[in-house]
Amino acid sequence: MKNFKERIHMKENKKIGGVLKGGTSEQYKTGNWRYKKPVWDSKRCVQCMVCYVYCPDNCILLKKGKDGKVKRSETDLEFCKGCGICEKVCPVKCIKMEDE
Amino acid sequence: MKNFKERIHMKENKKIGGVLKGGTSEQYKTGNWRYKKPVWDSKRCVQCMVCYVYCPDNCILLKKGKDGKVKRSETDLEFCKGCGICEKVCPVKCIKMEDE
Amino acid sequence: MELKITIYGRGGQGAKTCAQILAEAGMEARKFIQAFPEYGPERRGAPVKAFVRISDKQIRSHEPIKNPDFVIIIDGNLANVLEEINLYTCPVIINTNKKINKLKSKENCLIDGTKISLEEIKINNPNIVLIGVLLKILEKKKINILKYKDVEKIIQKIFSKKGKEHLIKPNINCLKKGYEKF
Amino acid sequence: MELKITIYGRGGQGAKTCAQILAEAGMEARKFIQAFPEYGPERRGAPVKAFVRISDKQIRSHEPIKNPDFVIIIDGNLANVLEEINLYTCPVIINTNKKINKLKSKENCLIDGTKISLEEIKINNPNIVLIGVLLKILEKKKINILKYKDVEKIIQKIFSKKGKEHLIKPNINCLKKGYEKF
Amino acid sequence: MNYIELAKKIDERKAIIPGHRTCPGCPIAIILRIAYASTDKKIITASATSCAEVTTTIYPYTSWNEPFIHSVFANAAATISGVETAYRALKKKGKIKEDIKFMAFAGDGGAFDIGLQSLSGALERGHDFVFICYDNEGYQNTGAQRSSATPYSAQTTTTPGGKEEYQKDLAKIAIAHKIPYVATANPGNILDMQEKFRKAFEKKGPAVIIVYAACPTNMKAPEDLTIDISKLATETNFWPLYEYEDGKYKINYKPKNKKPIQEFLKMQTKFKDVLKNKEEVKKIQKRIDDDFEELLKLEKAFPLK
Amino acid sequence: MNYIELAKKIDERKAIIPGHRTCPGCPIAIILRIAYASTDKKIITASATSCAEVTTTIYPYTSWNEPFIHSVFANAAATISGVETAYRALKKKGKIKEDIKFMAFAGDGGAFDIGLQSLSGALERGHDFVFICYDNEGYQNTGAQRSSATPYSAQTTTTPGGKEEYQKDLAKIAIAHKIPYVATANPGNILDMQEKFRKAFEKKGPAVIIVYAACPTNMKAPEDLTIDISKLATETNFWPLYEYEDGKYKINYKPKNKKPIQEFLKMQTKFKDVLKNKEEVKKIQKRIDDDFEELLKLEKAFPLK
Amino acid sequence: MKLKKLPLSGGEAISYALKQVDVDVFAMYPITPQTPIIESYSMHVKNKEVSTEVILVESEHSALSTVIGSAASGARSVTATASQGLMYMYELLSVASGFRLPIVMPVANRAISAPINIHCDHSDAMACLDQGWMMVFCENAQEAYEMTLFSFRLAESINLPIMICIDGFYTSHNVENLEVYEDKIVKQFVGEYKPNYNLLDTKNPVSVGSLALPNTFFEIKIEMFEAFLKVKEHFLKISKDFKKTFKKNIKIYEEYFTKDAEIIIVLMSSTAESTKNIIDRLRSKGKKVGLLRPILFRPFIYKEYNKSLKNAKEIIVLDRAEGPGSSAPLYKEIKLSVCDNNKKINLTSYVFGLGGRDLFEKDIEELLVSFINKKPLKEKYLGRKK
Amino acid sequence: MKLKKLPLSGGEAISYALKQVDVDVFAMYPITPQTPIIESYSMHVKNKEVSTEVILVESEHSALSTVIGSAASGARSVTATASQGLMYMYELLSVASGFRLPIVMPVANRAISAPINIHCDHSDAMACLDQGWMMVFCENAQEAYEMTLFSFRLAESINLPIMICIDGFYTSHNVENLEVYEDKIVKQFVGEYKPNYNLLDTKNPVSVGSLALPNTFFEIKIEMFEAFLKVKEHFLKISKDFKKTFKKNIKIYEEYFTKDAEIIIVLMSSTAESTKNIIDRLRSKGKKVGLLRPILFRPFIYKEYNKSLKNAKEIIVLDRAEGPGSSAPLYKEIKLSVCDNNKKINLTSYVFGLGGRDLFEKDIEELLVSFINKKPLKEKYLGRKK
Ligand SMILES: Cc1ncc(C[n+]2csc(CCOP(=O)(O)OP(=O)(O)O)c2C)c(N)n1
Ligand SMILES: Cc1ncc(C[n+]2csc(CCOP(=O)(O)OP(=O)(O)O)c2C)c(N)n1
Ligand code: SF4
Ligand code: SF4
Ligand code: SF4
Ligand code: SF4
Ligand code: SF4
Ligand code: SF4
Ligand SMILES: [Mg+2]
Ligand SMILES: [Mg+2]
Repeated sequence: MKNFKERIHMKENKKIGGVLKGGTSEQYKTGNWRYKKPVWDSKRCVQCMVCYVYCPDNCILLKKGKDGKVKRSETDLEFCKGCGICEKVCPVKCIKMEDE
Repeated sequence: MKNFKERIHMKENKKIGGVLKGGTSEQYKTGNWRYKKPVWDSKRCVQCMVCYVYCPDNCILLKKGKDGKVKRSETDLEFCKGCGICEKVCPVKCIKMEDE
Repeated sequence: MELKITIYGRGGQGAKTCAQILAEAGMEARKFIQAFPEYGPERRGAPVKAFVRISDKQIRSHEPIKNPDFVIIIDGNLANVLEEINLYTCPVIINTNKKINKLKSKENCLIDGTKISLEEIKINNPNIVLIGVLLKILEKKKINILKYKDVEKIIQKIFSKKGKEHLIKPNINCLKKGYEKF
Repeated sequence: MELKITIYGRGGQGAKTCAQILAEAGMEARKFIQAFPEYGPERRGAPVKAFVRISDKQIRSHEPIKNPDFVIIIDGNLANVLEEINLYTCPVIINTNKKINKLKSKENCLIDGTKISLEEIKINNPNIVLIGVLLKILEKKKINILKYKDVEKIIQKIFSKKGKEHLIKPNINCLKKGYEKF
Repeated sequence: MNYIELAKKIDERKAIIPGHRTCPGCPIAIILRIAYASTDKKIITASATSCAEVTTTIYPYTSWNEPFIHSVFANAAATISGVETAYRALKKKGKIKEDIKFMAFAGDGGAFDIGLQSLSGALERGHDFVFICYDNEGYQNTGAQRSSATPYSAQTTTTPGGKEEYQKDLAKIAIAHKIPYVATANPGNILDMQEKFRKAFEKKGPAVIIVYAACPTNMKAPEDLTIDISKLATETNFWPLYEYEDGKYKINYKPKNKKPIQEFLKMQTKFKDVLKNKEEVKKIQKRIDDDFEELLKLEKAFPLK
Repeated sequence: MNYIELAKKIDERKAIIPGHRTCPGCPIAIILRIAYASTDKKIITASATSCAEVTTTIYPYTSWNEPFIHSVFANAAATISGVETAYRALKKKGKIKEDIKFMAFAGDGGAFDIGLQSLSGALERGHDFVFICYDNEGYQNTGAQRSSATPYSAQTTTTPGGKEEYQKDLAKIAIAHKIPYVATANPGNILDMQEKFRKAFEKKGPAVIIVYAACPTNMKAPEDLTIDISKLATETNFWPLYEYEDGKYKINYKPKNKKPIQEFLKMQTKFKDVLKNKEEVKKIQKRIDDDFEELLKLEKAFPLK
Repeated sequence: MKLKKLPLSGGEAISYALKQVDVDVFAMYPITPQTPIIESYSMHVKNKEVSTEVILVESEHSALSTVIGSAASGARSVTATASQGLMYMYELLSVASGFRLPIVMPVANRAISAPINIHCDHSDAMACLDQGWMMVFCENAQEAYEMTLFSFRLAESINLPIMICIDGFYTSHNVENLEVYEDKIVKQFVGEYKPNYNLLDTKNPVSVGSLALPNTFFEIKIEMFEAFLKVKEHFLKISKDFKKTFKKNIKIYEEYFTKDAEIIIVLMSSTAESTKNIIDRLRSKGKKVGLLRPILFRPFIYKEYNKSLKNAKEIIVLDRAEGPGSSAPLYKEIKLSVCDNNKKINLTSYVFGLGGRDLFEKDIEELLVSFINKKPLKEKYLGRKK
Repeated sequence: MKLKKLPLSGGEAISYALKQVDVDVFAMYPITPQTPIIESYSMHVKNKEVSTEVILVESEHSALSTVIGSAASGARSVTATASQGLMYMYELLSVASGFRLPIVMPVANRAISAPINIHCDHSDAMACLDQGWMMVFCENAQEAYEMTLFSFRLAESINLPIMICIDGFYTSHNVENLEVYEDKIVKQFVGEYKPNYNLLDTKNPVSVGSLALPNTFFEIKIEMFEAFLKVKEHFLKISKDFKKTFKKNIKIYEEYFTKDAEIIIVLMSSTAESTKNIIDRLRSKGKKVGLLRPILFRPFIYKEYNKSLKNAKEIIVLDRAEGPGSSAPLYKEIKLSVCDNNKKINLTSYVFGLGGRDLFEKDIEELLVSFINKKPLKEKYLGRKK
């Protein structure tokens, strides 16, 4: 996610017609909507990526492992709304929702 | 047809909202649209009523015969537009379109 | 000089095309022209009108013609039921093979354009015949705002544009027959 | 006398209902009232606001409240991110079990309404607890524009109307616990 | 019902009177009279803007001898929804005793295109009405422009080079709404058509009937051929007759000697260009055959006994 | 494609970025990301007014990282028609080289109801685009009112007594348009859904996909159950997964142990009243079984191999 | 007469009035901020407090279409909308008035797209000024409630449809303590609907919605235009009746300290109510300021406005809508009202609050004070951010 | 520059101009009397005279919707309509202007329902005055042709959509001898369309049509409103360029013997052209009468009108539309133009020709003469039958 954010050059929005430059909403953080946060047990994680695919807020961060393979890494708590879907879909139940 | 026309009492049209009393268009004659007129040979007519059912302008007049049965009678040339459908559909070809 | 023509016909009979031919011929003669139909929700068979103005000066009027210089009636049956027919004192050109009642004008030209067109173009389209008649009357009256040659040219143009070159000759024959009739 | 209350919550937490209860209680006391939410396209979870005015006189103002007499914050996490929180010098009532930064007001009432509501009504709905706190503060300040009895009555009314009589008791317990906490 | 009974019905009812201004040979009034002759109850009709409307209600004359309303182009089904709902409301209040039927009437434009949404909405809500669409294959009232019902390859004033898409299948769309009754009809088979109208008015809930309407003006065909062309439409399977009743299908007519599509196309000036192209004609024939094949399969899978 | 590949695709593309304001647990963004991950071409999207739209483009922020347009509620399909046509026009003129894909995105309201006509028109004209409708069973953006997609008996703010009509079947309506591709999908089966999006974008011409969208806010269900409920929708045959491709049908999933509909209904507060009525529940179960039966017959009659 | 006090929002207040009338047909299509009206009415239906048939249509075009159909069938018919909904049903507006149907349509005013915005301004209603509808703008829930009751009588007596406008959110969602009248007396006041024509009367069939050619169209329209000339008279008559029944005044416009005012501010709806606080405050300081609040906007009763404005020195008109390439609609009407006077009055046009931008009382005060100090604010768009 | 003369109706003239521009996208939906435009353009397409992509939509709502989509994609985009069609697409009008898209839309003015009528009046266009569109009213085919060419430059320079109004039938169907310019020079004059933003530019993705909350909406709208203030300047600049290229003037309004006129008649479109004949006739009799014909109606350039009217004693305003419950739209604008003068000018409002009722030149003469004789006609509705 982080590197992605950097990729976006925040030019001035064109005002005409209220038209926006694409892809800017990461300036609006939704992390504070959360009551509960997902806590990920990286050890038990089997890197199946189900949580990634299902996270509505795209908060499962990926990184390239040493083997060149893409791996699930941290959860982006700047945006995570704490819905708990990742917990439910994880096949090995290595995510737990905990109180903030 | 004729008796029908009498049946309609021509009250004043309500003007409000351009609303019309129903069933008044027989005051507008379309007979003069015609180039050709249908000529009916009553002798050959088998009284099948196909022409009645198909005439777009409802110009085949009916009358009650002595036997109480409804019979095709004259053609209402006040409205007949001379389309020639009756000629085409008559199974015994007893209607002929002729120049006006 | 402004020439005003009213054309009566029925939906589908080509009153509008007739007006257009006259106007275009006027243009050939470098006149100012105007041609417009009077519209209603009328269908094939229902009475319609079209108007033509041909003038030396720019035409600024947009009103329907109330006092035409010529009237053309494409449909004889129609002539008998038109209420305003007996108002016209101008020449009235009518396609008919019957007598017409109520004509007030003294310069009426009755011609069986239907017959001619059936002979020439095989369909009932007497417009060009009637235009022929009009041309003759104009000539007689020494009104040279519309020329025979120009109408011929327009006929040629119109049918070539539609890809119906084979119809040029017969239509020009119609024109001629109308023209020569009076 | 006009009492102005601003309520902060998240979509789905019932800030609007909370405002409505207060307003209705005001009506019981024959006051003039006003209760309105600040709307956006926000969803469950997104920050929302609601306003209440209770007054002896007819309320003609339709603007959002800028200087409330009391602030209620249904969600402690929210309190920590609200920018305007440090502007308020009036009493601020917050449902939380943690510390809250940036509070400027000296009359802050922090209470774990979530816990109480979970105990009493088995769901996380701390609104009534917070109202209880408000009532106590009002009493201490000798503001009798809102009465404990009236709030009780409204709670009764609302839950009967919904056909949820079994929730009346637990909610009144919440109110009481909030009221008795300070 | 036979022709004689039908004639009597029409004559008794006199719902659509002469003096309307459809073109000579126009099938619209024929269709309407049959509709009115298909129930004994009074019918209130809402019409979309169309040839049917503008030719029958020219102020101060109207050809409608039973209650009629026209509001705009897109809303025949919505308008009749309102009328039918008023009826239910006032009946509930005891202000009305009579049993009344409701009909919406629209051309293909007012049904396939701009009126589709209001039709779909009314079907879904389940109002008790019969929607009749007469399909004359284009916007005839405004001068023969393309509609989504215009057949593939037909020339119109907005597709002078021939339409590039196949026509929308409104009957199938109506069927997809799982309403009690849907049928295609053709004045070329007027007794079949009448029977369908009768069924439609009898069903509780919405019914849709799409009627082939050969428009001589659009086809630039002689006015007396309206019915002959209509018959050809069904004889070539261009316009198959079928009904869908409570989830089941029935093809009402399977031509023994199906005629080739050319016979139908060549009657109509709008197909003159495509007729020059043999490949194209084959393609059209194939589509017609495939569509009929599909119908047969549907009938087999969901037979109406 | 498997989850890992899918995750990579999504991550590479980053078409829908965080910071949008859907409710926690909302499936909309999930569906959108999968759609964008289903083609390598850029996608231009036109959206109808809806939850999807108002939560993702709050000035001055937008979550759309590829070209996006929203104009009004009713016109997603018409808007994309215009965009796609501009593309063809400018491509013809050599002003554009790139291959681009086009998508319209609408809720059930913007597809089943107010947007149906523009959808139907675009399908008939045959624009090359994919129309995705996420069906959350009502007008959620305005506070959970009834739409024609709202299931029978569901309580909404305009049908507090429960909806009296069965839901409209948009997939069947789309199929009636004889377009190249129609499918139902469900994020509960995300790989199946992705495959359908892929097919849809590959087809030349219009494709329609109706996606089940469990809206926790509407259901008053816990936010973490979105996917569980979605799965139940298909396990109970409430939301069968099937596709229609060039005239043929395929049911993608036939539950071995079909679950009773109660299991699905009881997860959602909006069904709480109907659940008290056994007869009604039976009726619902029967309708679901009948509908599935119909699908099986269609598959049999028009099998997609 | 017994009064009941209820905590209701403006939307619910209108719904309550409709419930008391027990309208025959109500076509609903949701749009923010009209939803409180239809949602609360749906509860009335569920609770069997009414016998209304509700039609849950698939769009606003159909909402007004169905209601035209039902009104032409002699049923008292209602629909409600806002913003895009009003725009989407636009085609039907002049059909409803052309048919002379007394349809009642509450509108919770909201900005129109683009950009999309769900908050209050008057652009939606102001787009409909010439469509043959009567229009009223209410300042709060109480007035909206009363006006709804009143509107049935007015609409049915003059055979014109009426739009009842309230400010979106500010009024539609604002809960007030509403005084409601007894059901029985309301029913008596409103009376039975006696339609001019009725599709359901199959014995006297009518054709509604004919095609009028150039020879007949004009006169049919003129008949409708001239109905507007009689609205004032009917309004006042029914208002008298209302007063007799409910002891309340229904007004064409409201004057607030205008008599001797040197500076008069003209504005409508909820903002006008807020402004009264400022007028009070400035009056208490001896400033001769006043407020004029138009309520009946169509027809616009120019003469009356001139009467109350002609002695002012400065008139400040606040519009919650703009006329791009022209001027703001209320401003235009006010200017036209006074411009035939011999004495010159200064008029200044301001536009505020588009898309729900709050205009605070202090902003209004500042504006008025700027005129008191003879240094009128230069910025036309009040609340504009630079 | 070579000129060609062609016999074309107003509708065909517009179509001819569009053909010369070779617009990228044309969305068509038929409605009388707009049909000559789309039908003749369809022939241009068939004959491969253009490379335009035509979209034959299923309704006008979709017509304007598709064109908004295509214009936002950087394509020069056109649709044409009239009457009910304009009403049916109404919702999109303020979206097109809100998006600042330079869409060109010819409108063949026609009455609006109910009753339905297919003939000319201006009620359709007059319903759209505040939707953020520029609007021009042309008197004949020639002007419509030139204005169409001109409008692309104007619209694209100011980023606003424009409606080109012609009288239905009177102009749309009236064949005139039209002077057309050479294709090449037209292309040069119109130039390339350089959009502000472009959906098809996938490398710079934009989001068009965002939701603007109360904190941002107002300023976005103001930006659009203020664009209207610059239209005059742009108009005149492009007009100069037009003159240079084509030796023709494109005017904001036309004055015809107004300089010393004591009586000025103000009216628009084809009727204004006819009226010139009457002015000539009366002038030849020494009567000081003049004609003012507004062309650019949105924005309305009040000051200029005041300049040409302020010395008149009587102003007669003829509207082909009415404002029920208010006054006629052109009359309002003219009154607002002159009412700040110190000198009093009498203004009289007449409404004529609704639903295609013919107003003959003799009627106009009679009207003018009634003013010359100081006995102005009392009947407001000219041509009304009693
Ligand atoms: C909103 C709107 N758009 C366009 C029109 C113009 N119009 C009136 S009737 C018609 C064509 C009707 O076509 P269809 O429904 O097929 O009936 P038909 O005339 O062919 O019988 C059109 C385009 C209109 N009245 N309203
Ligand atoms: C013409 C019009 N009518 C009504 C609305 C109000 N409105 C906006 S979104 C919406 C509901 C959308 O429902 P749906 O398409 O199902 O999407 P959802 O919000 O459920 O995701 C409504 C009614 C509108 N914007 N425009
Ligand atoms: S809790 Fe929800 S938002 Fe947070 S990471 Fe898990 S799935 Fe994503
Ligand atoms: S779903 Fe569970 S196992 Fe799979 S990647 Fe996510 S955390 Fe790891
Ligand atoms: S010619 Fe046509 S209109 Fe005349 S009677 Fe025969 S069918 Fe009827
Ligand atoms: S169709 Fe022929 S045989 Fe039959 S009733 Fe008519 S005229 Fe007689
Ligand atoms: S154009 Fe065709 S459908 Fe219309 S009235 Fe004429 S024949 Fe009938
Ligand atoms: S209401 Fe439902 S669909 Fe809308 S954003 Fe919330 S969860 Fe998603
Ligand atoms: Mg048609
Ligand atoms: Mg939805």
